[in-house]
Amino acid sequence: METKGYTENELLISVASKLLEDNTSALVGTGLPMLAGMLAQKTHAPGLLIIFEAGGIGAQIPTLPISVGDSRTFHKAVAASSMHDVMSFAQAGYVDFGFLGAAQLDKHGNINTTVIGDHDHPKARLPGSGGANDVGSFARRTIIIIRQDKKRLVEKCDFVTTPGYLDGEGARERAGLPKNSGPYRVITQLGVFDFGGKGKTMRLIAMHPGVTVADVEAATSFEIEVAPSLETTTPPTAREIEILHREIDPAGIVLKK
Amino acid sequence: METKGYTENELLISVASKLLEDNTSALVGTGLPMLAGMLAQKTHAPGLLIIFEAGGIGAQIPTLPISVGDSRTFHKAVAASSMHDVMSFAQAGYVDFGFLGAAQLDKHGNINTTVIGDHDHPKARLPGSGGANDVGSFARRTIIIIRQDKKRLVEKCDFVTTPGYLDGEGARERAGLPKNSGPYRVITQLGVFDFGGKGKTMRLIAMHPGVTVADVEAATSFEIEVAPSLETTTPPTAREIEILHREIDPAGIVLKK
Amino acid sequence: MDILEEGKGELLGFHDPDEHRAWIAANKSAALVDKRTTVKEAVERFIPDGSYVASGGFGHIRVAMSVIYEIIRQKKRNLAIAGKTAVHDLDTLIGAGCVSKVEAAYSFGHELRGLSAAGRRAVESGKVKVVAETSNAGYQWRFLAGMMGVPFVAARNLLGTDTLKYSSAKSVTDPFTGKPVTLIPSANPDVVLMHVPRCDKFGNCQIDGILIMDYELARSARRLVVTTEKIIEEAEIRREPWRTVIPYMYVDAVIEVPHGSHPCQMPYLYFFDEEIIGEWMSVSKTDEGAERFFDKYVYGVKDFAEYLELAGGAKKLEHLRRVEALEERMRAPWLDRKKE
Amino acid sequence: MDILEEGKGELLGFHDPDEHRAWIAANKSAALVDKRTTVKEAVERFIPDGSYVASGGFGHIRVAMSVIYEIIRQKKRNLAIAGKTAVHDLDTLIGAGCVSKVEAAYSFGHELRGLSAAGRRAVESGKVKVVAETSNAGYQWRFLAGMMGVPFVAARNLLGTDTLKYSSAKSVTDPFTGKPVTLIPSANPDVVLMHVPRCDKFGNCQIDGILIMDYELARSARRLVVTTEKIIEEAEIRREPWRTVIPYMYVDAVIEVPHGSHPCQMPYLYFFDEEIIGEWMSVSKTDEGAERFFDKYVYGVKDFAEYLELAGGAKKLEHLRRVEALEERMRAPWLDRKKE
Repeated sequence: METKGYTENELLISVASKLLEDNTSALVGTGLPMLAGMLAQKTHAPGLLIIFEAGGIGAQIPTLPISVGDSRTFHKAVAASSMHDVMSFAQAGYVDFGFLGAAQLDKHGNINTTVIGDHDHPKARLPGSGGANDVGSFARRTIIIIRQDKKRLVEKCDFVTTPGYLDGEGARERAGLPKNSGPYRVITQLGVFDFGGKGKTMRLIAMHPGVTVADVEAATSFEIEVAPSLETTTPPTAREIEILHREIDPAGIVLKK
Repeated sequence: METKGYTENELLISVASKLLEDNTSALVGTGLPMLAGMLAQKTHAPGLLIIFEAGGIGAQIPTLPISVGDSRTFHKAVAASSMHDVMSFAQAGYVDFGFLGAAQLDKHGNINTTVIGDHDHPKARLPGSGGANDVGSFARRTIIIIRQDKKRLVEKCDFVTTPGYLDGEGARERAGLPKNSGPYRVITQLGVFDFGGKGKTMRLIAMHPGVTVADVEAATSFEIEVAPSLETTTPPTAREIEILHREIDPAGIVLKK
Repeated sequence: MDILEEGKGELLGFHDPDEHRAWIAANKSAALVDKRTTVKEAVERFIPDGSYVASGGFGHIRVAMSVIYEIIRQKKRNLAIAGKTAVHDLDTLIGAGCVSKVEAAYSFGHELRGLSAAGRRAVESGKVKVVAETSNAGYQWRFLAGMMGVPFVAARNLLGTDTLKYSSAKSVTDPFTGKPVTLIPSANPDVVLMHVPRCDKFGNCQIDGILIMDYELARSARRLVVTTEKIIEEAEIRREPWRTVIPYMYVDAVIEVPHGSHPCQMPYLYFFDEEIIGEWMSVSKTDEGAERFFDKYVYGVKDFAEYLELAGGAKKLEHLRRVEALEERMRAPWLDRKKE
Repeated sequence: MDILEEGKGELLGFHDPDEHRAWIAANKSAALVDKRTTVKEAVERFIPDGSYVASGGFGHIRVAMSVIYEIIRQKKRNLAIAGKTAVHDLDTLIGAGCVSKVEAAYSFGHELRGLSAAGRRAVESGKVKVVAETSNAGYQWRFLAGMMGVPFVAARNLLGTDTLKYSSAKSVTDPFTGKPVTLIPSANPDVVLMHVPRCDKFGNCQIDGILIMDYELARSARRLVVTTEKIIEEAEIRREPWRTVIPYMYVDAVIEVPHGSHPCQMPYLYFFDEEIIGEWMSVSKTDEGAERFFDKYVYGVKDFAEYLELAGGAKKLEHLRRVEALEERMRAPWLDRKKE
């Protein structure tokens, strides 16, 4: 993708950052979400409040943190508090945006980061929920970033670590999860999806430049709905790429591959 | 009582202080309990940890506090924390001694500090539980200090604000209150009671100098059991009285009547 | 998990967590904006008649008295007050006729100083209803649940007593141990009032000394009005972010009010003004006396600064500073009377 | 309040609150005594085989690594570990064969750096069992309930997922709203290990920066072993008592271990030693490699100071101080590899 003047990571970060609205709050992890949040702050959303689950609230992040609890996450913060505080803040409804990654993702936005294969006799053990189940349960709008292929976008997750829309319309509420929460967008290297598909399923709403619907279908295990007016995402600008490399991640912690 | 060389308050404080063991913790309110705790620290129990419900832990109290949250309650403390912290500490079983006052007290040690008469149409409204219900529920051993007469030591409280042994043996546990908690002693101007009476009722175990069993009976609305070996309390020593007036309450906030 | 007992107290300030989340989404913002205003405007804007109000601090300690007096001045009515060791705040609000309901943990008393004449008279005459009883920990944990956005917190107090019967709590069989346990319902007060030693213009607050319930209470509030001894620079907040007890996102109004807790105590800054507290306790024994107190100290002055002048001005404030710093002995009418 | 779902995870560290109270009464004391000891003694005394152990801090931040290495040195076995964003601690303990059970919130990963070879190998081969799943907030609130001495805390996470099915939580119908709610059971770990920037000899601890779960975790512990960068005077603690995050009553052992979190980060003091972390991640791809790591850094040295020498000594420590202070750029093998 280098020939396009931007890398896949730069594209994902740029597209994700544009979803973040000014003067809202975002509970982010390190990695791509962190860069998306920082990029949003430095472009269209200077009033974005970035929060970390371990207690950092509103830091002036000097250099990209490599952990969610790293001292960079509360550098000159408005508050260095605790997980109890931040998770309560989220549960009580103060968090606008959450970010999630996934090893497997199903059409309802349910996520697996726990185990591939059987739980008690796993083919591959993954780290588990971490804060993902909490973010996916509490945040008003969750953005999922995943590199999509047929093994990742699956009909059924081996293990549902984090709730998406469970088995469809109304299922979150029936399960007792907070109202007005749940997956908002999925961003992959191919395009952007919302959950406007039938019964709260993933629906392709935008594709990155040069991608076709057939590309998306070939990288998805389930049938995918396509929005009537399919948009093309705006690629990262030279200015965004400069900000990312000069100001946000000069060491290349995430940007280098 | 001045002729005896000590006042009633000095007697109550001295007797209460002797119940407090060294290297234990006591959750105290202001007033007599505070003086008892401070006197214990300055005599036989230098290692007594005094805790206040509003968050003061292990203060070096410079002068008698007039409120449970007064800055004197956390002056040079080991921690200035919160009610959530202190009440959790107590609920989890870390508090050895609690102190309670009462407007009415029944034979099982149940306490009323809420209302005289009917709750919704009270003859006299009192402050309510405050931390009393919590102390009476959580502390391992609760010491009740009350000026006894027939209107105060009653067959049945108009309102049970704070649990004693409820209706008797095993009732606290049946109600779900923590095991190994509950009233330990009652100290009045006449004597000292434990709860060794039948079915966890008050039993006279000691009388102050010059008091008779008839005096006690005349000041109690219920039938009172008397321990086989009835002791006489040791009156406050001149040294104790000096400490109280010189070091603990020189302004006479509590000691003056 | 059978319900064993249900308190018949009114569920003051309880909101289904989903309803509370919707309210938060519609009314609170993460924007870092200047929230400075006046006490007058804050009371007009955030405290309509009938609000369920909770005061920070404890007893006579760290209370936003300038806001309390302004509520009286604006003749707010039918307030429901969290009687969470509410003392001078509650008593004066009741004395001024602002209150119709109280949930009582500790109310109607002034600790060692004696009982509240105004508060007791209002309850005994039926003018003010105690709609629920609880304990101090009970209230603390109502706000913990409110902060957490959950309907209840489990606890082992209240059990077996009339306090439970008249509370808004329930007891159930705990499915883990099979034993009874209390479920204390959450509270999200309509308005919380706090006085802090310092904060920035956005509302990031530091507090010295014990927090009492204020950590959880601030976070459980729908509207949070903060008065402060001093507004400090944002940079000072960011230099020691672990000192921020209340971050700005919870705060709706910031007002600099020096000595704003008077006649209550501000730890490390000034002691109780026992003379004013004593005056109130004495005159409030009758409705007429209470009215005279308000005529003098509230209606008769244009703002809190003028009130402080009446209360003794700079000389009095210096005395209170010195008492707090253990440099002078306190003066108290109730203590003088003991001498006689 | 019907039970809707019961997780089948093992209830690690759960104690009936009455049983926990009895344990506290028999084993903890309010006495203000000198608790200084050595890491060796603390591990011998407080961490028997089979203990349920939780580490303070988070990921590679503020971890009592000197205690972790000593557990390995003493060849403790069959530990159950709270996988509460447990990273280098858990991974080395598993690699050394000390662990048989994990309750996983975040485990088997090193955040941005990659997955844990040793941890995953042990779980995939069945040598270590993941006996329960939860989330970070789930673990946080297990300790909140443990601190409070109640059997559970209500929450709105886990619902609807396999995480709940494999957790030790239950879901029930909330009697206040009629909606499903999760009950997260309390945890009182047998031993909690923490590294703090400073404390006094009694165990009164201050922490700079975020607390993560440590406020609640320390209070939920049965035994609490604290290592500290520096032991300070009691008077310093008492001068700012609101800075005491953990008061001494919870603490069982105090050991001064400068750089005691290495190779993990200590906020404001030193950065991650990515070279050592990278070395571990690389060699731990085989059991033999892991063994060589322990031969070199644990069995081969007599104490933590000697380990620090091996890791680069004063020069390395100065580098880590400067990186933390933003005066130098970090060195990381995993970052170098990216360049290639």
